[in-house]
Amino acid sequence: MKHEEWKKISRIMSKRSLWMVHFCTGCGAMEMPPVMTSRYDMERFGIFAMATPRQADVFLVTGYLAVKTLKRVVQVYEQMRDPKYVIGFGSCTINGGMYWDSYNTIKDLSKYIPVDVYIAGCMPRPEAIIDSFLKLMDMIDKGEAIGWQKYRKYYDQYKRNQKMAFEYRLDEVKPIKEDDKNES
Amino acid sequence: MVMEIVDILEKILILAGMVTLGFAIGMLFNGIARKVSARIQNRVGPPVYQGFIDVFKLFGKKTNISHGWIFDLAALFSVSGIALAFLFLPVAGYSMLSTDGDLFLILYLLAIPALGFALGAGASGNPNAAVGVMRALMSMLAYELPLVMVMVAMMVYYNTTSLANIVAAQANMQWAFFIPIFFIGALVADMALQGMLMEKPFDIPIAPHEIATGPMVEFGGKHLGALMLYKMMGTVVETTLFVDLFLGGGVVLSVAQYGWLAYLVNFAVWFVLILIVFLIAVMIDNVLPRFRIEQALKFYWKYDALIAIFILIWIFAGVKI
Amino acid sequence: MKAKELFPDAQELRKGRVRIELDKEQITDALKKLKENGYTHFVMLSCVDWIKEGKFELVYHMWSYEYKEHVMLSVKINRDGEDVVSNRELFPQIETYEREIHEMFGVNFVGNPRLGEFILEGWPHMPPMRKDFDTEKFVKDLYYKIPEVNEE
Amino acid sequence: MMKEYELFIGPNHPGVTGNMSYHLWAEGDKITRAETRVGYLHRGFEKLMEKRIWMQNVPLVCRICVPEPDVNEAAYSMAVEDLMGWEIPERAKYIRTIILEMARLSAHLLAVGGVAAALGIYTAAQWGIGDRDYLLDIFEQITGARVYHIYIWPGGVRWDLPKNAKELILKVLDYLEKRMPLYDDLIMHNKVFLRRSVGVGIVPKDKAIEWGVTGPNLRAAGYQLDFRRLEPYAAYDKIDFEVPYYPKLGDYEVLSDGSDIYTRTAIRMLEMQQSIRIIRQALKDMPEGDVLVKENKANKWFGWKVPAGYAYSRVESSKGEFGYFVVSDGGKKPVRVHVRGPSYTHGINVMETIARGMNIADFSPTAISLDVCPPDIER
Repeated sequence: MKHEEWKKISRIMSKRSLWMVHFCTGCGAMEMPPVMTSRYDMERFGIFAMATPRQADVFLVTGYLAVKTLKRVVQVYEQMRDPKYVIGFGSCTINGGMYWDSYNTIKDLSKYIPVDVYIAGCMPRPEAIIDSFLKLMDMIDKGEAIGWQKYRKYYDQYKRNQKMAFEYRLDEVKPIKEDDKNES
Repeated sequence: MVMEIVDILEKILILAGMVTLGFAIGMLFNGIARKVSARIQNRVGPPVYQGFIDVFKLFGKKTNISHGWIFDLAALFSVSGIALAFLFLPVAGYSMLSTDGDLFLILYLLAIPALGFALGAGASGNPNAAVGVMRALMSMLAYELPLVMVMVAMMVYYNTTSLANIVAAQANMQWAFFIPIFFIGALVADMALQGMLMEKPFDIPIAPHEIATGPMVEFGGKHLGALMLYKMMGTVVETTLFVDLFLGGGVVLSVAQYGWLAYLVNFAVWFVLILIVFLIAVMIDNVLPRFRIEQALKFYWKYDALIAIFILIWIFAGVKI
Repeated sequence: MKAKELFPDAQELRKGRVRIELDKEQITDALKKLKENGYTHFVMLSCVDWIKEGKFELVYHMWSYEYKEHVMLSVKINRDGEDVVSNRELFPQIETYEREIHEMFGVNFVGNPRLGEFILEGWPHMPPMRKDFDTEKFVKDLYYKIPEVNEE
Repeated sequence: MMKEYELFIGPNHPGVTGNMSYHLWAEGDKITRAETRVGYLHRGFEKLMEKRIWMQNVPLVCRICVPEPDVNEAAYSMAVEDLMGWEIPERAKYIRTIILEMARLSAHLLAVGGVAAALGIYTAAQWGIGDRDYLLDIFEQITGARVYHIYIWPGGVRWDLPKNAKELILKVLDYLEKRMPLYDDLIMHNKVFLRRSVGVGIVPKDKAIEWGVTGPNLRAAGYQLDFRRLEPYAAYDKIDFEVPYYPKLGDYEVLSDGSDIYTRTAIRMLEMQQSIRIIRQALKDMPEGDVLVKENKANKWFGWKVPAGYAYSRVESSKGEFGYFVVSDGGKKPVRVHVRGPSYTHGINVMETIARGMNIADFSPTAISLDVCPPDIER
């Protein structure tokens, strides 16, 4: 079989079997039980909540992230095996939402880990969650969900941003590009 | 000389085919179990072929890290061990690698993959996995006692240690299940089967709410795929063992009389029987909580084993009289 | 005995709500006295920052299931690092509230061994619940200035 | 021979409710020490509230307790009304009662299902959450949102109930009443469940009040104490209902000395029946009239000034006492809002103390049966 065809089958399989990390990072976790249970039943699409990050493919970051949680989120994300996908759930992951002036929550998730799909709203309805999963499946099918590759490629930048948030200070704001220029 | 080589090749081909069939049935059973659970829980559930997709996807995942070569080998060890166990079982009256003393051999072969699994989990160094392995070994100790006693009773009754002979003795629908004493024995063994299949109330080793899936905590990607294959094949092997012991291996037609048609019908019956046995386990799984490990030990050794001893005494007495 | 009888200068805010102002030294005795007299449910310990006066007000809330009365014992201390005696032996949950107030306001409770990081982790700045900590400015200076990941 | 090892339950673990973690030290199966780690959900609510006007805080407070947001709105509104000296219209009181009891029902369904799931009956959790969704549908009809309703406001409720609300609610109540026996069969009469829950996770009875245990957990320890009775708010003083407590478990057998997982679950099941009864009565007795005080209607968008003072209001939530301590200096914004969440004591002191000597297998069911909900710990 050709390599390309093989890849295509592999993508079809992985889109039909998205295992999710069972990590309630914020209040969005409240709408996850209805989505997982009888009313909306995510398992129809092969989506299943997994207990540990090693077994999972999708990381649903449910809602706002306190900096203390961000540390765990990054750890969990790094423990997941490639290919892995991130869904940012709710307004809080997009721009801070309700907590735009809170000193302890991050405002834009994509600065710290790559996000494939965002869901808007506070809270997003279960239909929106399922829709986002379908969108993600579509992206996997087309080979567009490449957040995990981005994380490898721009690892220094993500790490720099994470460090700034973890330490609550902007000591080395210099973009990495300029550093390179200075050295050369 | 040529004929011999052809014979061996044919044998290998059949064995490979059987193993593949076993894995396929295991994957199908995984999907069926999830579908049935979903229906009990008022849900639609995944498609029945979900098991295939999951395993395929897991093998397509990249391996970022490893916990050492024991960890890598353990999963392989489990899968090959369980496949070997499957080959030593008579399936629908058709024995592949059966020999005379194979009932004990099968018990050992069933323990080997579990040990491999435990080894891998231990190598991962996660405390949850360590607790899970302890629990897995303890529950193995627990359910094997009543199971072995019932098996010994059967060996004495049928005067053989070979599973193939036990199956043969139950031909013409003279299943052990219909003998009152072994009907009780079947119930005892079914409880042990519940523990072997790691279904509730005996899913203590993987209890997600307590130890986050226990031994499987650090497994992911290809390792988890292999483990899932092991577990799926495990359901087939364990239910087949039960069917062989009590339901005559699903043999309804004699091969000598009907030829290839008998094979076909027997395989169909065997499939239906292991499915029924498995579904009973799944349904019990869905309505019961899990025991604590010492409660499981108590259950197996106090109630299950006591009935098994009663069966043993009955059989020995019957033989003497 | 009701709080009014124990503390004559108690001020009744409305039915079932009594506020008593105390000095720092009296607080342990007052808590003990109330506990012995039926005020068995320790509700919470909160802290109010009165920045204009330069004071922190510690409010010990207690409730009596017997009299259906809620008592607020309030103690004012200086904002600039005045120590308070820990009362964690009286009610175990006071320990947790003291940990929180130590972290959020910077009040030091003498005799509480578990003070330290509780809710925040690695917080290098001024305790955030103080009035002079401007959360909006902090957010604009930190989170909004963290650069986007540059994809090229 | 036994070596002590560390075990982390959470934050990424199926055995915790929400985002919190327990750090356990264990020998074999016995826990020797436990520490609760919180702060993963800290958003600095109390700081944010000081920056917003009184009315703007209503959308914030409901986010403090996610499974049951209405108690926060009610408690905050009551504190503000107390300072303002408002007496809310009679109809609004009844509507609040209905909303609060519906919230209690939905939270209890989640909690009972959660306890069952922690012990392994996932079917119960699936059923419970599925049935809870019908309640959320009614919330959506009344308030426009499934989870965060922002319906109870200082001065009453946001708007009147829709015309068909009564039929809708009664229909769901009938359905739930029909489902209750199924839950009894699946959970409360399940022999294995009894094995796992009777006499497990005991909060010492004599210490319960001193430790600040409230709500169903306190009643399971044998005290008939309920703030709906002790300090009636909304329309609870006009409604006839029972407060189930330990030796009086109604249809359920008394199997233990109380204060264990089984009794707490039984109390929750009984409270659900009472909630259904309360909603029925409130729907029947509800008078016609306004639902919001006039003062609020006049200038709610510009913000009003609240007289200086201290106020503490409390609501009996499904988890225990929810209290709001509000301080005003006469301005447009509060000086301090401090929230007393029931999980603060249940999750930290109580769990840390009773975990000692407990089996690892019983830890997470105990935490879930105490209904520990992290967002109200760290806010």
